[in-house]
Amino acid sequence: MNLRPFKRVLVANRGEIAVRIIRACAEEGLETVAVYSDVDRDARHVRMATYAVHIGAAPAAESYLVSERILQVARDTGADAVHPGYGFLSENAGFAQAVIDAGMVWIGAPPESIIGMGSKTGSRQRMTAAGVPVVPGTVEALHDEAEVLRVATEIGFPVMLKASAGGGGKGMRKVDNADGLVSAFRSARGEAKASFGDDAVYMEKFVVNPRHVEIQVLADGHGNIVHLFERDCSIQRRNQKVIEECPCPVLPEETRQAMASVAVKATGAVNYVGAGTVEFLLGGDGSFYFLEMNTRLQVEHPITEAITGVDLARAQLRVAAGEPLWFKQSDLKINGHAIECRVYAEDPEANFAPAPGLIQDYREPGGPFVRVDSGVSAGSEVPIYYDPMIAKLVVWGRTRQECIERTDRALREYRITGIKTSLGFFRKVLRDERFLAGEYTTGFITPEFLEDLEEVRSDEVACIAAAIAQLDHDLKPARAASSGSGGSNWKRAATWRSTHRMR
Amino acid sequence: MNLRPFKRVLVANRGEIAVRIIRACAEEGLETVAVYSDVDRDARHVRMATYAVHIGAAPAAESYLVSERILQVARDTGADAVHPGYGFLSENAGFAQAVIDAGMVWIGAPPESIIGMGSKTGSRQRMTAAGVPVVPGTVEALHDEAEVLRVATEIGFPVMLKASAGGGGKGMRKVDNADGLVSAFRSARGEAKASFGDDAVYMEKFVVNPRHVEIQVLADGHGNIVHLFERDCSIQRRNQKVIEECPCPVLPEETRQAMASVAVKATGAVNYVGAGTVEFLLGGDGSFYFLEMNTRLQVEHPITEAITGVDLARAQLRVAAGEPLWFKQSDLKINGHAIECRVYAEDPEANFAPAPGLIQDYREPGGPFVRVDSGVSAGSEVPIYYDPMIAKLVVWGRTRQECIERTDRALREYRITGIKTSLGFFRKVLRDERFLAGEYTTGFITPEFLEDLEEVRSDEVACIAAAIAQLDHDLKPARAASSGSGGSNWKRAATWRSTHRMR
Amino acid sequence: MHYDVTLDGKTRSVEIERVGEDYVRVVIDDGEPVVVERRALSGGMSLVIDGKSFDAGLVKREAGWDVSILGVQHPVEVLDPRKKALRLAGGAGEGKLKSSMPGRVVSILVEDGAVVEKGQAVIIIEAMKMENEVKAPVSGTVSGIQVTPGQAVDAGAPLLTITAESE
Amino acid sequence: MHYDVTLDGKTRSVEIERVGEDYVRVVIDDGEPVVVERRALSGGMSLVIDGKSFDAGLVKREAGWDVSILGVQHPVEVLDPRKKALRLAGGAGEGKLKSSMPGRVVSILVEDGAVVEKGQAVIIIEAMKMENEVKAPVSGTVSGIQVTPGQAVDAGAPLLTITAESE
Repeated sequence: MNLRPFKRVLVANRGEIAVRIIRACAEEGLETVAVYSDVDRDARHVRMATYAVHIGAAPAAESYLVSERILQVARDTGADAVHPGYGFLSENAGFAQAVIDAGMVWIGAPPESIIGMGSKTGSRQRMTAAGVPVVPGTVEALHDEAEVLRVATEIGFPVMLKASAGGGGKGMRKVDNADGLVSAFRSARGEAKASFGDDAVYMEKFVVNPRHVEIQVLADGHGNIVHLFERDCSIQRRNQKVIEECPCPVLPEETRQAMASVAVKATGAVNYVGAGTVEFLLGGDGSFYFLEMNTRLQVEHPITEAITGVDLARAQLRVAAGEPLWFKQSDLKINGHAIECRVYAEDPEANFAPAPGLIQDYREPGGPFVRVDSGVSAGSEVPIYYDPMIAKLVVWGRTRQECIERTDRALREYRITGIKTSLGFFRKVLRDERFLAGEYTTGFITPEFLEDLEEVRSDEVACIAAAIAQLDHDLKPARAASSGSGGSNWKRAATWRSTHRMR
Repeated sequence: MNLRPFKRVLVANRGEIAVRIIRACAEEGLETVAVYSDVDRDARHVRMATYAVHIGAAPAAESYLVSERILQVARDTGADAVHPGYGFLSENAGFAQAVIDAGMVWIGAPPESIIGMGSKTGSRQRMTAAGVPVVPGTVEALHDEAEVLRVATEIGFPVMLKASAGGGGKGMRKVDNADGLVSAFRSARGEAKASFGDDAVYMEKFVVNPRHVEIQVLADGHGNIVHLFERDCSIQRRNQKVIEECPCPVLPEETRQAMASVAVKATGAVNYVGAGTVEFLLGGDGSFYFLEMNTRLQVEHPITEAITGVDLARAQLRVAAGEPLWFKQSDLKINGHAIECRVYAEDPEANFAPAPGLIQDYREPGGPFVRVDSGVSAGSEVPIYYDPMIAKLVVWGRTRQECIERTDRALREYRITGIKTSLGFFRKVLRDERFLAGEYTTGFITPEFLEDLEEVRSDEVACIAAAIAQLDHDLKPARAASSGSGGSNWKRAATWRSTHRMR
Repeated sequence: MHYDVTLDGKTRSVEIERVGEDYVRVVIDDGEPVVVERRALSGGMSLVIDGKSFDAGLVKREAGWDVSILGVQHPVEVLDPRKKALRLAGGAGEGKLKSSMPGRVVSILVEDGAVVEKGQAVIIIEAMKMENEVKAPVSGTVSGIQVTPGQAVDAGAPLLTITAESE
Repeated sequence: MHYDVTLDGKTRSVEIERVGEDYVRVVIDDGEPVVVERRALSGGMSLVIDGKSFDAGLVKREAGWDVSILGVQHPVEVLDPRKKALRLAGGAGEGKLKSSMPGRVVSILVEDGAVVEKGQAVIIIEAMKMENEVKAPVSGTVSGIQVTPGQAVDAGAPLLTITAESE
């Protein structure tokens, strides 16, 4: 274990993923260096690491994104490896290269792989060349109406017109058939020109009722690549995943195999090393298309760990140390079912508005097959500067049904007070018929769905509790000396009442 | 799920096992009734259950053991099933029968099975008749010296002489060969007479360097019996298990199969229904002998859940509801390795003296494949009236090595303050060479082993922390206005120091 | 003691008194009285109501309590007679709109005197890298805008006032 | 400030002063001074000592602090100059033996005036269904037995006094 080329890992991240990596390092017998911004001095990753160094002000641009500062800390503390986690510098090829140039081990994808998968256009071309299916369409701008008609006929309706310089839905048109195509092309061009000063528009096939399904891959530097099956991440809000599960409840085995082998092919095409994720759109008709590759550990990696037993963070450490994979594809089997709920400091009833603040009470659920990865505890301040995800609830079951029942049980045990969170929202999802049937798409969360959480609330009890809390607050000095008859007599009377009036 | 013959389960227990059962019921969609003594009103099982009823004074004999009171509560609350957990009334055939007679479902072994396995002599005879190997020897008292010599020659030395009325080592003699046998028999008889007024002495084979290995079984009422492999529970203190693991690190596959098939045979011999455990002594020579059957859920059941994926508490609920087993023996495989550490409120350095009291801070470890089953939280008072076990840390790994590394990591994260616990002791066990090699017996914990935990302590840091705490305590009013130069300058200076003086 | 307790727009009239150290008698909307056993615990309280057990997390807010039960939060407003009188005197129809989160004002979508519909976005605040619309809680007329674009605001900072239409 | 800090029989002489809101300067046994950054947190403190991070749980005891680090408890005795003077004046060799747990006295194994060896069992207390021997912490002479068999005792209740042999 200690023949490793490194023994002290700088973790260039914060929150639950920094805690996750520190745990993996501790299990591998490695020391860790935590870095922290002004607002994170008391954070859990700082307290859990072997070393801790302050790196700057609260805004990420002045701390967690300052690659030079982080590299300097690595040098000063004698760290001989850097793990970037996800987000921040994890897909920054320049930082990866700088770590390597400084003579340290980069626990992530090789810089070339990051670059190869970095741009949407570039990766699309590279994947097409490698025979990986991408969403059919053009990459270059469409020249004229004749070309538009030709391409649309080629790829088949419905299609989507998109502004090349675009974003935010501007210059975007869904077209269902040839009739409206030319006028849609003209208006998309006009809007693109008005919005971005550039009228370039391209066309993609519109994937109907898509699901977001991704394949976890793991590659060593010795030519071995395995996949660890898929994750379904279709339950999204603001295009961000909130609940993931694996296996995907509707994926036929042959599609799984086809998707996985495409993912392995894509991984090999960029000489990948380490843990990575190949994302696909899965159409309602069973067709699937490459979206992008995330060249890092994914937020939702724990559900894959739950069904395969492979500790992906430890695997990253071993592969980065040059070890060949210690298992083969045929050793891996899908064992049961797993669900992750990403717990955000946000208000689902206010369209998921972030809700940073002070966590007053914090109690995680426990018991069989329940895992929580978190970066907070009671008394933690959730800062406004970073992603509002504070914890991940990961639950395993022998079957999907068992897993759902257990996840709901765990959610009921979870207590986070002081800030608003998505816990109640998850409880509502777990009762939704579409979710229970496994029949959902990326459009699952609608404004109506969010309207309120009444069905999982306990309104009357909450009102009683609030009234009692207010009474105790108002009468605080009189707490002990109470009105009415003696405590013990009342106790007996009330116990009797309780027993006999129970419904 | 709701076609069950019951929908509201009274949990006749407290602490972590009551919490465990309430969780299983919640996942199965069942309501629960918690019962509590005077000192348990604020306990976790009371807060987690659907209903909660006070049953008496703190001593168990006045609350958790008062079967009439518990039955009355079940009737009053409309409970239609009773789960006894372990300990207390769990192996009380009279209580089981009373529950059944009251028209409720007893979630435990049938009264006949409890009786059949209840007495040491009776179960030994029954098992011998069923062809199950028991420790060779006599059950009846030995009459004379000739018989003693004959029996000893039959079963082979070393042998153990035991007082029939005995206990506590009185009238007990280990004899290595024929030379000392007659004199040992005489002195054992004399001591037995003196101690118990009864000179009856019987003889058993002395199992050399034994391990305690047990087989988990599960039987439905439809003739299906499966085993869920073994657990090694040899790490004991005061004849009580403290660390268990599965699979047993030294058990050959053919012995496992033989032991398991004997366990299934024993289970069938008493018409068993539900989850049970057949305990064996495993000799250093690979021989094994039936010890007893525990006709209830075992404390250490979670490690079996971890390697099989079967939720044993939910299985109990289903089997009690009359459902046939939903899997076959061939569906079960040993997946990885699991270790349980029983966290006791006790002082290992004072020969495991109980250490009840107020838990001030309580933080459980988390992350991959770490499970904690507990009945306490910060602010809980561990009462003096009951078993001092407050929690169980259950860790899974793909291999034994990975499991040990992860268990140590989890122990390092675990914080319990205010009372003494066995956490530090576990950390020492996990570093012990005999444990790491898997080569240990029930004699693992010696007085020398316990002498001190220096190797896992952080003495200098603890002294610094205590001195600072004392300083802050002594200077409390002056906390903000501190001596020396301004905070921010010092902050910078110290950060610089930290960075440059690091070893 | 009497409180008006409001949750999700529904107000309950609660009559409540202590009847022993651990016991409280509660009457809701003139219904049957219920004796509740409650134990104050760190971060909340354990309640046994008519035999049923509930574990509630509690956080004091300006206007009441956030109550967490079974993973779900309930923002409950509690008004005692004195506060109720004050509120009535202050004009029931006027509401100060406050920022629900710390952040930075991106833009103000209305002007003084504008008439807005309930649910209409009036201000955009950026926090945690996302733009969030602050919506009018009632229909009415905007006045007293207290922030400017680019300004940093704390949670609870007053933004503007909306005076409800008279009914 | 100066403290005598004792753990596992080993006493360290600690010179300590605040040098900023979050910083403390510590000198142990006349060694090199170390600046420690410490943050008081719920239930304990986070320390950075020479770049190394430690998370310590802390509980105040009569004679010092229980410090929990990495799952292991360290019962640390802290004496300031005043307490130290008092203790010296009180006779270093006299120790009141206290019950370490709440329970019931089963039997008293020694009499007033008995000479006992360090580690010898002097009283048996039952707690949690188990009998536990209370052992003499030093060799010496027994006096002032304050309990009787059958009596219930709290943790910390004085049991008897052992006056150490003069060296």
